Amino acid sequence: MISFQLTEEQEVVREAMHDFAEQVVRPGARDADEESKLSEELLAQVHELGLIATQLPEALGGGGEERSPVTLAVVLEELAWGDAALATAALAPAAFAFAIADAGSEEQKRDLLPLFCGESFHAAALALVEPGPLFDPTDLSTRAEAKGDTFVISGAKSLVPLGDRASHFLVVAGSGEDRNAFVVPRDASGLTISEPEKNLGLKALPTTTLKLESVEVPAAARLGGAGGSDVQRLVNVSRVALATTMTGVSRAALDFCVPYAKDRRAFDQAIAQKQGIAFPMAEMHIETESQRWLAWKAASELERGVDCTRSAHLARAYSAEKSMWIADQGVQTLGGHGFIREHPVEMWYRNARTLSVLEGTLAL
Amino acid sequence: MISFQLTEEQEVVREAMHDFAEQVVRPGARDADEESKLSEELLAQVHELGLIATQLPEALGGGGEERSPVTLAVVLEELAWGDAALATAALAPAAFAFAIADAGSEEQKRDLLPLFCGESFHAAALALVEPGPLFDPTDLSTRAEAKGDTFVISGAKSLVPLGDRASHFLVVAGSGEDRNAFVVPRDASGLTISEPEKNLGLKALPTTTLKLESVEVPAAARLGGAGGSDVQRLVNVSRVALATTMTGVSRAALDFCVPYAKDRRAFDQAIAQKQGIAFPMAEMHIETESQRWLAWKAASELERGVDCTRSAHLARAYSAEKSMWIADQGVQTLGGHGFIREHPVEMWYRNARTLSVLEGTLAL
Amino acid sequence: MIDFTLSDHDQSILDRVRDQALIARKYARHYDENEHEFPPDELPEAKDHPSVMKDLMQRGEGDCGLATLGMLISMGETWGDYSVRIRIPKGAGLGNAALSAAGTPEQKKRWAGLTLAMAITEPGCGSDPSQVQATAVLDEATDEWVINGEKIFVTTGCRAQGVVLWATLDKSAGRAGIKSFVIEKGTPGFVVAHKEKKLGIRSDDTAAFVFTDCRVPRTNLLGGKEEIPKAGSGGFKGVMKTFNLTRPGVAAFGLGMAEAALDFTRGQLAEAGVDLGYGSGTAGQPAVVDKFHRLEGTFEAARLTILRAAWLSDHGQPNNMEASVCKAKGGSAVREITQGCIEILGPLGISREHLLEKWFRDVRITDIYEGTGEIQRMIIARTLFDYTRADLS
Amino acid sequence: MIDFTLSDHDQSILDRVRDQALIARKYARHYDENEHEFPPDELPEAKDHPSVMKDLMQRGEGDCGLATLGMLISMGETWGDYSVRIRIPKGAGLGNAALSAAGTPEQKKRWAGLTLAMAITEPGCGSDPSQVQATAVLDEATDEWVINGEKIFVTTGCRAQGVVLWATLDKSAGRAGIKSFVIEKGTPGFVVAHKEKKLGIRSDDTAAFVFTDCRVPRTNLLGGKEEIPKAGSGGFKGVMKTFNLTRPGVAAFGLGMAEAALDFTRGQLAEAGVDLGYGSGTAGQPAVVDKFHRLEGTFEAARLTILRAAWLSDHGQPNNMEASVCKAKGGSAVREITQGCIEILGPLGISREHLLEKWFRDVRITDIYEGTGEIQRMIIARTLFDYTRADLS
Repeated sequence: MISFQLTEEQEVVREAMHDFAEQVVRPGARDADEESKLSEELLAQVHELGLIATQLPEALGGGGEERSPVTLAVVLEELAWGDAALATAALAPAAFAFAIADAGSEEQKRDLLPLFCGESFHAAALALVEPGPLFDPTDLSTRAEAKGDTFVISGAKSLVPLGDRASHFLVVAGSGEDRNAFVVPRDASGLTISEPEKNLGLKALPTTTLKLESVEVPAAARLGGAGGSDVQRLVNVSRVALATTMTGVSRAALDFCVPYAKDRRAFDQAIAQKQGIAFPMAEMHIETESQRWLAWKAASELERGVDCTRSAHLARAYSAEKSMWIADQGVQTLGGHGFIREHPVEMWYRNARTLSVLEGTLAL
Repeated sequence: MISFQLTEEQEVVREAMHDFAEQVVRPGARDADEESKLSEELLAQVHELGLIATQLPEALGGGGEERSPVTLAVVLEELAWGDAALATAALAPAAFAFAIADAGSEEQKRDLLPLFCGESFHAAALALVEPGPLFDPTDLSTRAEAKGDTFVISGAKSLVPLGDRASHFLVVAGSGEDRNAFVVPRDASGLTISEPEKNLGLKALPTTTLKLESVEVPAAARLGGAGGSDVQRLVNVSRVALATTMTGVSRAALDFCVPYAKDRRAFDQAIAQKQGIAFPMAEMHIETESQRWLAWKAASELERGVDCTRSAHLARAYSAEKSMWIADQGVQTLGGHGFIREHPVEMWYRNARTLSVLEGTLAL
Repeated sequence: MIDFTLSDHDQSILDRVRDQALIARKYARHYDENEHEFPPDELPEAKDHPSVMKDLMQRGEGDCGLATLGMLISMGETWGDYSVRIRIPKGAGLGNAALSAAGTPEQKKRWAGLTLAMAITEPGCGSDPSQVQATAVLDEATDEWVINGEKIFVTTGCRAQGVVLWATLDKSAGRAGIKSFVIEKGTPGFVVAHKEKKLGIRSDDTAAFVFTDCRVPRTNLLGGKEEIPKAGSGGFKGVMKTFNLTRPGVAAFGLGMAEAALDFTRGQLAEAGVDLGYGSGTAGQPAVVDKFHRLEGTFEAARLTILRAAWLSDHGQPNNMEASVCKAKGGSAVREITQGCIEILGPLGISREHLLEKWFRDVRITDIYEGTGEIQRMIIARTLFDYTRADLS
Repeated sequence: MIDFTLSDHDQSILDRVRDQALIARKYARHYDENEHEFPPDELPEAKDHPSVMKDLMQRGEGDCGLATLGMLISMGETWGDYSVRIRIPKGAGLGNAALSAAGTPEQKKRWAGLTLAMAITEPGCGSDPSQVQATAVLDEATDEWVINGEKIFVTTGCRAQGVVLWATLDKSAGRAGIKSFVIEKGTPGFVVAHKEKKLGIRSDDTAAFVFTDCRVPRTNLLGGKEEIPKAGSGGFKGVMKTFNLTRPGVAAFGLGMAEAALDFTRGQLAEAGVDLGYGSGTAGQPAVVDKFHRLEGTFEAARLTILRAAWLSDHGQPNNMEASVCKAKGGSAVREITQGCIEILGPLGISREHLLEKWFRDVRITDIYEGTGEIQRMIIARTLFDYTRADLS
């Protein structure tokens, strides 16, 4: 049955997360961006919400709740509404943890999942994106060769979130059907981790480049074991998460512009009374809604456990285009004030363009 | 020196052509479209302007004027402003005649060019486009195999203008560097010409499909002789001509909408006074101008005889996108009246989309 | 719970709608090229395909609400053709929606079964219904309304047995003075002028009406309320309310055709050996695939905004803004999609041997009727800013 | 004759501008990341690169007009960096344009050689200069103007030696009451408040000014005309006229950076082995190539509208509409181009190891200052419809 009805629990979560985003997350966003520094304190506060831990098995210290991608989509939109940089930092480990929880071996679960159920925030990340143009997640230049009962991985990864602190990376290698993900510990020999990359936006999110020179891992390090890894699922999950994150950015821009446009006067009227401003803002609303429904549809397919490769791609690509447009329009609505850093809109303009080139950073 | 100054002669021609377009061409456009029938009378009147003949060698009955692509671009924009269907029909033979004049053998010139210098309009056409999606003029499925001192051509062509009456076709075959154009007479054995195709727009322009089954032509039929044909030039010339044709369509839509928007009232104002209408119309003007300058730049490169592959492609692609948008916006400006055939805007909407998929039909 | 799946029951209904739509599609070109003809009330094949009406009314546990399913059915029907139906449903005119929304119980009974068109637009006023010039004057002597005026773009105007007409009791009262009247065909002074010649939806019946001293019983005023509410007291809103289901509806009409265009294009690309792999993302793709994916995203987005608006009404929640959102989104989506599919297919796309060029023409009405895209954006913006008509127009 | 070629003389000037721009580019990142610093008036390398000024003034047979060449030079300079110059030209402030356009001969002589900024925008008024709140009151006793008010977004405000300021003699007179005044730095009551923190063009000097009972000689009123023309008699137009060369100019600034973005992207695609063949058309291309071609088309179009506007002024023809056309087109083109290049290059595009992300930030001002895109479209529409400000605003 077609239904846009969030469960009561989801409504409660949404409201709580919005208050948190408004009162805790948003106020810290500008400083974190200016200093290109993640607020450890805010990160800790998000960690206390238990967004990841509650979804992990009770036996391993988690909350044992059944994971709901839709609920996490709702959460992520609100967090990103507050600050997309903190939201991506906070959920980046989920791409690692949830992958292990879903497809890891008993041993991997036992060794790795408890890390995310502790008192403090624990960093690990999926390493998918590669440097250089024309990135295609179905055709990676990073290669993994079977050698005896090990795999030898060589290649380079970039935009790896929390690379400055992650204890483990889930490194994706290979091409087409022969793609696999491997658990690579930070101290693996042959793995070099760069200084944090300097990016256009999401400046508070530390990302790094990984160089893998014949990094040798045991066969057991492969996600999915002998059966091999369902890499496309990792890509899909991240795309849905990114789509909902960008939805949050779009909504932030719209929500900020509405009162501004009503307040700001030109030619003896509020600029909101000019069709030249009002119509584009109507469009901003239309597309923010559209982004959300596409993301929810993909999330609900994930929840049902059906293949959502198509929905996930369409949702991410759509959000990438529309968030960029909406943030751009937000800057235009503020005019000169949109260009100065007293207002958050210019930051969202940078964040929107940055989010739109990310892949494989998040999960839900 | 960068100059947007038309020569005095060009200014005169432009004015004359505009009057002709307004008083002769435009009035006949709607009926021709409704009946899907070219007005032979109008075609004859355009022929009397000698747009093609005057540019052909005096010795062969032509006017012997030095051909100016820029002048012809100016002419074509005005004709297309009047009716793009008649404009393309009238100039289609130029794609054949000018190609012969530029690259034909003495024999070809002697035999073929006089045809276009007679009392009455003479039809011949370039046959480039092929049926099916993903058409790429640099990689044609039509093939020409050398066989003794002949070439054997096999393949299919579509959207061949004036195919219902053309005495000769300049058939393009091959791929990449190995592309050639061949003069194929209408009665060549193995050549079947379809009934006129039924198209979305330019309905008055008769186009046909050609089927070539092992059509044998003498080696001398190849344009450029032993050296081979400069096919890309034929493509470029046509792209510039199409760009300027589409510019004419854009301008027609804008010129029609301006008085309409000032006249039409809603909510106690002329709709032209609404930013929601006025700003898109400003955009229509901006893009019509842009289309023209891109077309002129490419035309001036043709005139200087330098390679204009890039400029020609950019101009055509740009015009294809913007003419579609402008005609669409024209329909929107008229609202319900834009959807009914009492007004020409819906016809321009169809013509714009049709022109944008054409290649290799015109020349200047 | 968020859910975008369909129950087997609903799916089977939509499958049958598609089957019937495919039959209607066989006649689509004929009626496009023979504009003067009307498709028959029933196609020959109709008898083998019982109407889905009955099953529609059976709403079980996991089934969609009627409004939501209705949108999917509309999409399924126009996916075959906009105006050729395997059978013309009785009483499915836009005027019937107005009747059921604003009519008194007696009126609903009285005109039940009649197909009623809706006549709002006039030669001089398109998007601004408050400009309605048609007048209705009460003749106390005979207890009759005397109607004078002209209406254009009346959908199903030729074949409807009656019409719901907007006329003003008092021009000086502006919107507040506008009332709806039901007028049956055959009433003296009610002339159906002509069928409009259009860019698309040519077999669709779009008429122009002329009313000259046309007299109808006093009881034909829809809803029966004769007094003119003070301006701005929402009297006009009362009239406007009838739009809330029709805006998503016409968006659905357009989107059904856009879906047909996408399906046709997908098939052609497959034949040409183009792989639509969604895993790769955008950077690695051929231009036509990237373009096609964007069109698909636009389609899905527009479809979901329609379902959203319908779902709200199924749950008795106000959907005025959402109705405008899906109408505006649908209106631009169908243009982008059909234009884009032709761009992808090129020569094939403009050939009248195929239906793509027809869908390109047919969908163009979507952003125009039932309130242009500009009007919808105005409504959306007013809601965003909490503005009145006076603040933004 | 239509011509888009350059004489060897002009080409050699532009080549030298590019050489100097490449040097400036080496410092671009530093001054982007050290916002508080100002680039020096002369970079160390300057001495090896004589200014092109002298050659600029030699205009021969086949050479471009000065305005046209000026646009190409501006593009060439910002192609290196928006605000880092190998040397800061004297007297090249926006205010200098106003002075030369509206100043009396005496005034031109008096302030020759000074770099004058232009102060129009105020905290409360952006696009609507007629809202100017800054006041100028004549003190008959001392024959001085007393200026009070606040100005923001003053380009070159910190380093300029003076400013051309818009202030009103009589708010009730609306636009007609607005006059331009020249105020030199150091005049008591003239305070440079702070350098704004911006998204882009960070090393650019954008200041806020505060004027408190700031007194200047009566002769500092630009043009010298003290009387207030009747409203609508074009007194304001007089002020506005100074925009006609600056609008194409700022469009050119933006486009120079957009060209840098395209050149960088082209290089990266070439390295990745992507063929940009223009012969194929669109259908056969990879998505990134098709996308890149579209961006190139947008760039060429915007560039030509700028040259068109400048060429008209070189020939003494009115270019008010064309100035707005190229400003509007440039403002949207640079956004589309820089956003698109990042989309094409992905991770590379957002890295601060390269300048693409900086160009994406720097160009964003183009559609905002010197009249937003909305304002430009208003001007264009008024011209199209032959409307006054009263008809459309």
